[in-house]
Amino acid sequence: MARMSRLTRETIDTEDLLRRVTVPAAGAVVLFLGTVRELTAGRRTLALDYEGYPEMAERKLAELDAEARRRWPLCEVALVHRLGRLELTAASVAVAVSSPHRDAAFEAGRWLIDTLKETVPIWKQEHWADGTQEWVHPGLGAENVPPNPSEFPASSSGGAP
Amino acid sequence: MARMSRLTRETIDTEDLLRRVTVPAAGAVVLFLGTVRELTAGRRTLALDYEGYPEMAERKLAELDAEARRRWPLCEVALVHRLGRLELTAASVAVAVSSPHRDAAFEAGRWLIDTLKETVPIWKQEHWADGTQEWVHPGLGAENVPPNPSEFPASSSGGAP
Amino acid sequence: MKVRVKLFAVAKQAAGAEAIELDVPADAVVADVRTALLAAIPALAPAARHLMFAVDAEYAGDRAPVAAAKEIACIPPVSGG
Amino acid sequence: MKVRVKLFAVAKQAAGAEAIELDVPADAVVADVRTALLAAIPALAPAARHLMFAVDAEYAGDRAPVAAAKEIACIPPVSGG
Repeated sequence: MARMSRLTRETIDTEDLLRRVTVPAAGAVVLFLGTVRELTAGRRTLALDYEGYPEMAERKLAELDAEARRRWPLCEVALVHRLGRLELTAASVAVAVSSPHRDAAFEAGRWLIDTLKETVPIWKQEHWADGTQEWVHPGLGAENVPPNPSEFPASSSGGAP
Repeated sequence: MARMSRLTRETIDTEDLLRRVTVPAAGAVVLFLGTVRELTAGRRTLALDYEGYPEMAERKLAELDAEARRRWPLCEVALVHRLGRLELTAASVAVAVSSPHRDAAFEAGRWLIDTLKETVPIWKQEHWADGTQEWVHPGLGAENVPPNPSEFPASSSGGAP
Repeated sequence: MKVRVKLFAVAKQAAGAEAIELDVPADAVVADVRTALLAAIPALAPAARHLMFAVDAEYAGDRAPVAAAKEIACIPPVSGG
Repeated sequence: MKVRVKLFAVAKQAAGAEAIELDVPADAVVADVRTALLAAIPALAPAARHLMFAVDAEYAGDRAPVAAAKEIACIPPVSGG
């Protein structure tokens, strides 16, 4: 069977993920999808660009899979993160878990997406409707982020400092 | 749009449910599936038969949908329960919710399946691998359940009391 | 008066029918329907305190009147999901 | 010795490159790599205490040696999901 925790540049195939985790031992399946949302704190998103450190990200996904199986009595786990340009409503990440009972499936699913978001080396760049772009780095206030040349098209194209 | 909370006798179309709840305002989608599990307390299941009180069950599903939207900032909710004969790994119930953020999606998804299982008038009958059948009624110990004629094929066909 | 009570799952199985006609007083409430049902289907007695009822497709307490009901149903403990 | 550090997201943007070569002492640890990186890309200074590092695709603390590393990467706060 193909690895069930991986990166992809294609649309995430949720039917395939559900099929992989739905096994006779399972009575509960939880699928979480992170999707590209239009509004963040009142600002309008056109698209997101996801960049990853692939070797490390896939290793981290495999570690999360293994750790979740240690913590909960899971049947199957599948983690997929998409990279590249994503339009509104596209899924950037999918967490699918199955377990004999739903307590474990919900808890593991929640833990997996929370921990994935904290530890897996993937970054998103906002493409705002106002034409600016911005790398998202939680914990870095705007004052801590180096200016993004693309936010100042006039000055970068005009050569001003 | 078709009603998103309903009963069905067909295979639950999870792609359709995900498509319905994945909207631009959402950043998080949670799908829960209850699936037919092979083993329960060491006994082997061949299949389940789900029976419902359709008018009341669909009303209850609509009430759950409305109550979840009151309790959490949800974008969309879809609840589907299947009736009839289900083989191993088939989904008997699907709960799909979307929300701008994942806290609400996970909490609402969990509350919806918990409350659905407590309140919606649907019953399952176990078809055990040993050839017996048994209606499942939580809280009714075996001593409180009237004998099932199908569990005693010899006596019922033989006319004994 | 006569009332017709829909039956499901173990209640349907015990009665061998999808519904049952019961005689109840003209001012009957749900509790009277339960009493009449248990009298008609003694096999249900051990499950008696777990049986709920619905009047017009909504859960109804023991004191809910049934004379105006279009539909009455016996709801044993549910096991959907 | 020279080390090559992979850059991502805001670090890549600030450097204008996907990797950077840095001069560090022969017994350098991750902390030395951070110091050299900030010297080479002053625009990253405000983010300095938020930058993590990976050695051979695994998070590495400030005291981890880098001489034997096959790959070093600067990991700004992640935002996948």
